[in-house]
Parts: sequence; C-alpha cells; structure tokens
Amino acid sequence: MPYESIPQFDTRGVCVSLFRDVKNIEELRSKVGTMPFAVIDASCVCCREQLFSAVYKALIEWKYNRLRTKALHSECILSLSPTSNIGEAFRRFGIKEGTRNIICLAVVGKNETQTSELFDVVDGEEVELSDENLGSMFDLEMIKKVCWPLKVFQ
Amino acid sequence: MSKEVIEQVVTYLTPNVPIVPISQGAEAFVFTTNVHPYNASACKTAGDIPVKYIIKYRPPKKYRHPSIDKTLTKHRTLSESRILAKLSQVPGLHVPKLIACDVYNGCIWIEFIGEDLPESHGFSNLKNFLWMYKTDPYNIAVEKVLFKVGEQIGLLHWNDYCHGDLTTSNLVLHQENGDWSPYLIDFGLGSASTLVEDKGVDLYVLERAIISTHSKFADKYNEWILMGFKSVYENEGKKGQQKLKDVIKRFEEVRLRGRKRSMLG
Amino acid sequence: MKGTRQSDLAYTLYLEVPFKTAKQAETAVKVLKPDPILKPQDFHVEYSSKAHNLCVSFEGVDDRVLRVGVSSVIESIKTIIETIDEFSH
Amino acid sequence: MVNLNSVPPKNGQCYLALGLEGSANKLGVGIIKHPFLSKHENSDLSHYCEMEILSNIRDTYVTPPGEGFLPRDTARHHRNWVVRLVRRALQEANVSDPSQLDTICFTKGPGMGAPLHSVVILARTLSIMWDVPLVGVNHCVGHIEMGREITKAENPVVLYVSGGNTQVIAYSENCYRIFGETLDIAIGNCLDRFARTLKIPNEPSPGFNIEQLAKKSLNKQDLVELPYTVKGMDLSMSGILGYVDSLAKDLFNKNTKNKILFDPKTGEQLVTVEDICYSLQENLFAMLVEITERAMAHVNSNQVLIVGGVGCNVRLQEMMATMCRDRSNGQVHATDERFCIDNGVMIAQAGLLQFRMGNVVKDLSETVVTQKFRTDEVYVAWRE
Repeated sequence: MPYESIPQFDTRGVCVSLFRDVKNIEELRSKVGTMPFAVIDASCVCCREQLFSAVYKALIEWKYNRLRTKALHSECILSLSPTSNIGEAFRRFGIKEGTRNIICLAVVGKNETQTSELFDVVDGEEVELSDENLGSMFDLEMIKKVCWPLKVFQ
Repeated sequence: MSKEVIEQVVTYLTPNVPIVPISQGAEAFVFTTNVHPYNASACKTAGDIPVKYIIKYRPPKKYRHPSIDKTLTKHRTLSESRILAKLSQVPGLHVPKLIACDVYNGCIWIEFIGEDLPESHGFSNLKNFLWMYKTDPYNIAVEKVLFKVGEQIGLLHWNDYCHGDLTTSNLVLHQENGDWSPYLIDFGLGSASTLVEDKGVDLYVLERAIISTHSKFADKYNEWILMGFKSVYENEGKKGQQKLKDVIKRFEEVRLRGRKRSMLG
Repeated sequence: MKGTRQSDLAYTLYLEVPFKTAKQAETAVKVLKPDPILKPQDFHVEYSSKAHNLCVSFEGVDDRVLRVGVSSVIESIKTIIETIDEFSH
Repeated sequence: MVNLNSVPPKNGQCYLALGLEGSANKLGVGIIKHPFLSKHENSDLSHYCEMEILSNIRDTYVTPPGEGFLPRDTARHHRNWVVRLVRRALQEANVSDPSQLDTICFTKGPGMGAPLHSVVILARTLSIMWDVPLVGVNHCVGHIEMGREITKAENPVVLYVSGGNTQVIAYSENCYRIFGETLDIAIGNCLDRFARTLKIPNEPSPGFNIEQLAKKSLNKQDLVELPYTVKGMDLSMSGILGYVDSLAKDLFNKNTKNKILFDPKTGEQLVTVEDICYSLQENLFAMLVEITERAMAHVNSNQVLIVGGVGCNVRLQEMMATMCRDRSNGQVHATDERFCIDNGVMIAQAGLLQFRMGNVVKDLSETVVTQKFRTDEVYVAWRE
C-alpha cells in the first residue's frame, strides 16, 4: 500500500491510491460516509501538490479541534474546495454519477497495521499516484468552473 | 527568547523538518528548511542547490494581552496568506509563492526568494544591496533596481493592495538572467485597500526608510523609485493618470503632515 | 499720548515705563525686542529707552488689536520688572 | 568618545546650569552640576557628565476635571510663578551668586506658544542681568538626554510618550531620528481626552487616573475589542479615542442597545468604565510596544528608554520590560515621575551638553521660541 507522510505530523501517515476505470462506483457511492477513507473524484485533482495541500490543511484544522465536518476524511474533501460550503465541496470533489477515476485516501496512525486491505472494496485498476497520471485524468474545464471566479483561500 | 522560540518551532515541526533560523524580525522569526510541508516529491534538488522553503513563525508575544495576541496573530497570518495568494495571480508582480499556513499557530510556509550578495555583502535585500553600492551610489545597476522597485509598488497599488511596512529589508532581490528583480516580501501588515491614504502612507514609509538608512543618497533614490511607480500608472491611460495624481497628491500631504507634526511638548 | 513716529496704522498708543536705572530700561528693550509680531500688517510695536524710561509705541489696525497687543506686552514687562526686583541686590 | 570640555567652566571645577521649562502646563526650574573631568594620561573622563541635581522644582497648572488647559491661562500661571520658582531653586541649590552659573537653558520648543514665551522673557532678563549665556533647548531632546543620564542607557531606542508627542526615536549620525510616530493625536492627548470624557482629573501625568481605574477592572480576561491601528512603524489613535468615547457615552446614558456593553436580552451591564480603561491601556500600549520593537529590530538595539509623562505608567513599563526580556535579554530603562514629567533639570541637562560643545546663543534674536520644532532638527554634537 502506497504510504505517504506529512513530515510535521509524525504520528500520522497517509494511505493513498489512485484507481483508474472503477467499475463499482455506485456501490462506493452508497457506502460513502461508512468507509474508513475519503473517496475523491480524480478529475478534480490536477497534481499531487493540490491533493496534499488539502490533506495538510485538514490536518491543521484537526490538530486544533477545528474540523468543520464530522471526520478528518471528509475534511480533506472540504479542504480541496475553494469555498467553505460543505455540500458543494462534496458534490464537486466527491464521487458522483459518471466518475471513472478515483483517489482513495486515509489518514492513519503510524503503527496501524491493517492498512493493506483498506481499499480492497474498490474494483478498479490501481495506478501510481503521479503528477503524470493525475494530469491525464483531470478535467481542466471543470476546475476552471469551480475555482476561477472564486479567489483562492477565501 | 530566541532559544525558547526556536524550541517552540522545533517541537511544532517535529525533527522531521530540520530548520535553520535566518532572521528575527520584530514580529516574526524566519527559518529555512529543505523539507516541503506536504509534497515529498517537491523536495528534490534543482541542480546542485537543494530547494529551500521559508517558514515564517509569529511567536506569541507575552507582553500583550492574550486575547489581543491571539487575534493579531491569527488575523495577520491569515491576511498575509490571502494577500500572497492573490498577489501571485497579478501579472508582472513579484511575490513569493505561498505553500501552506497554520493560522492558529502563526506559521506560514513560503517559497524561498533571494541569495547571498557577492563579497559577503549579506543577503540580497534592498538594504544590503544599497550598502554594497555605497562607494558607487549612482551606478546604473542601482537606478535600474530602484526603478523596478517603484514598478512593483506601482503594480501593487494599481491592483488596490497596500504593503503597510515598506522598508528596504522587505524588498528582496532575485537574480533572473543576470538581472536583479525585486520581490515584495512580508505582507504581515498588508491589506486590500482602495484608499489613497493607505497608498500615500506606503510611499511615505518607504521614503522615510530610505532617508533613515541611506540618507546621503536618499533624494536620488526616492526619485528613481517614484519614476518606476509612476510608469505603471502612466501605462494605464487617462484613468491611470488621474489615479496617479490622486496618490501623489496624498503622498505629498502625508509627507507634509509628517513634517509639520512637531506639535506640543 | 501721541506716538513720536509717523504712523501707518490708525490706532496708536505710546507708553513710558520708568525703571530705577537706565541700564534696567535698556535691559527691558533688549528682552522685548527679539519677538516677531505675528501680523505686522495689523499691529506694530517699537521699543526704545530714554534715560531710565522704557518707551513703547504701539500701532494697531483697530482698537481691539491694539488692546490685545498692548496687554500682552504689558504682561511681559511685568515679568521683567518682577525679575529685576527679585534679583538685583 | 566626544570630549565635552571644549568650553571650560567659569569656576574651573564644575559647570552649573539653570534649566527653565514651560512648554505645556508644567512649569519647571532645575539647577544641575557637572564636574569638570579632565583628560589624564591613563584615563580620559572628558566624555562623562556625572550630572548632579542641585534642585528640581515644579509647579503644575491644574485645571478642573473635564477641562483642558488653554495657552493663555497656562501662560498666566507660568508668569505668576516663574520668578518665585527660580528664587527657590537657587536657594535649594545653594547658589548665592547666580552670575556663577555657566549657562541658562530654556525650552525653545516644541510646545504652546504663549507659555513658552512667558518663560523665555524671564530667561532673557536673567541672562542680561547676570551676564550668563543662554542655550535654547529642544524639549524632546531634553527628555532624551535626561533619561540617558539618569538611567545611563548608552544607545537606546527612545520611546517618547507625552501629552503632545508619541515618537520612537533612535540616534544616528549626530541626530535623533524619528523612526515612527503618531499619524494623528499623541498618546497622552488620547488618554487626557478620554479622561475628560470620564470627568476624571488629568493629574499628575497624562493617563495616571486611567491607569488607576484600569487596575480596578474586575474582568481582565475579556477585553473590550478596540481597533488596533499600527501602520508600519507609525500608529494612529484618533479612531480608538472616538470609539472608546462613544462606548463611555453609551455607558453613561445607559444605552442598552449597545450589545458590547449590555446584555441584549436581560439589559444587564457587561462592561464597566474600569474595564474600558483597562482595555484601552492594553490596546494602546501593545501598539506602542510593537512599534518600539520594530524600531529595535531595524537598528539592531536591545535597549529601550521610555521618556515623557506617559512613561510613568507602570503597566507600559512592565509590557516594555517583557518585550525586551524576550528580545535577546534586552533592557528597558524608565524614570519615575520626578524626571518623566516635564521638568527644568532635563532642559538644564540637554542645554549644558550643548553649552559644553560651544553652542550658545550669540544674539537674543536666536531665542525666539517656536511651537514646532522637530526632534530630528537638532544637531547632536555631544554624541559620536
């Protein structure tokens, strides 16, 4: 399982995988909220920097007990959004009808061992989470629509 | 306190983020690190030089009331982050890129700008740059840089932002193709503002900063800066001309007020 | 009393203040002389000494200006006299 | 080090100077002595003052609470008292022959015109009678030199806070440069005017009674939020004054619509006058300390000297001390009310330094007082 770390949060690790052509989107959609990880529509993410800046932001809010959503995982999705509207953030950056590629992301404790089958429920082709792969999947027009009229960090 | 503050930062960042303190300003401590806060793949070296990041930390100030301190730290960290994010979208304006921020702990990560000046003249801010040329104060290189400084401030003001603390240490020079290009840093007191008053005060503060540290050559220096400043507005047609007139008029008023304000004992 | 100087302004006053010695009168002239008049077109004063007298001639554009100017000079003269009285043995 | 002995003292052993101050509502007369410390082969003490205060007398023109002092009335007060004060100062200092004085120093400015003028008239008269040269002194420089001599702070950043001035000053190249200052009203003026709104007296120094009220605040955890207006190294206070004034008026008028002061539901009063005073002080002083720290960072100094009437405020001194301690073990120097508040000794001290560098009045036309006289206009010959 690919495992990333956010240096400053040394007791935490980030399990994250990119899946192409996921076949059971509907199943996953019905389970959103009960799964121990966040599911993000990969067409909304252009690069690793964008993804991890959101994770970092969510971790900061989490550290000071300032989460605006119920859990750290949902906070990661909210943090991707330029607005603070939670519903809108999920509609844009969560999985939806027509989503094909997804990013699964879980923030776990450093010593958690049962991470290997974390994303087993996903039926799709796992590919490397690289800027190249993300770049080939993301939808520039969509991003423009979401972010352009809005000023970053509002 | 330096030691105490460094300990605070080390605890906050954990040993995973090694830091080097580089300066202690009145408000913030500045460190460099080679570790990106969240994007491990960005830490690779560019050529032989390791990529550097700035961490700016506003420690709690014990002298002021905790509630003032909290509000100020949060407000300034947030406003600095927002301004940096917005200004980086202005074409032609040079500000370092914002990477991350933690408003609750007064911490910002920013792209590193600047380098060491030749012959141990120190870090490449405008202050040291002008000192470096003190034996050749009217060199064309100085004129070029100061003109560009004026242009940067002009761009900033034209886009209705104000810096709030324009000193010669808050202008950092970055070499691009052998030319020095000034970057505006430290927007800790910056604001979005359409007020001519704020712009006038900005210009006055910089003028005074130049006078107080480089007094002998200040007249010429301020003239070059103003030339650069005006050039930005003059490129904006009639509207630019009018706005320029208003800003300069207010600048002169602020300056006059500053001089007249000897007042009572 | 009418001033000795040919006057430009309509309202005038001439004062003679006796001192004990000529030197004291001269001192008073020296002390009073340096201060500029704020509005020379409206008010004018001239100080001189004659024997042991301090001579002051005032000119003002109207009676009010003259009154204010005269009273301020008299205040200063009072300070001078008090100082001289207190500190000359 | 500068040799201060270019002009020898009259009696060959020590310098005597009389200082006269009357730029605002305080009339001060002081006499000081500097020993004549000469250059020896193995020790050069010529740059030392070792000032000794022989007398320091002050009389304040006190107005009823809620009223400010007017120039005309203040001048009248000074005229009424100045001769008596000089007499007392001479007696206390045991100066039997005033012509033995080396110099008479007076405040040339800045300050209120009429009071300044009332004192200079006396200075000129004495100078002629006793044949003692005059020195015109900048009031602000007086505060700085007095503070430096009393505290022995070598090269501090100076925070000058009084009824008419709010400046952060640092010495460079024979000049006291102003690094930051108020863009509108002075801190003492701000506190005085708020005191007038509260109808409390302004004695003995600006803000003293506000300080006493602030101490009595029972709710020091929750501040009343006020505008915080630092602009670079400068600050602005008129907005804050307007705001606290309106709060105080709402409080007096029991305007329960003001949600900051009264609970919107029960109408219960949430904030007292003491709380407002406390918040005002915390807010204004935090601003002052912040700009001082900025100046220190700018000139790389770790010493602060607080001078001027508001400098007596213990809370301000405390906050400044905390800031200095946290800044690489810096030090704060402050003086008590004998020297913080306008006095004659400070004028004598700055004037005597000027005299010893040979800078005296050569013609009485140079003694015209001026309401406006910037600190940075003075050529500071006595420092390197």
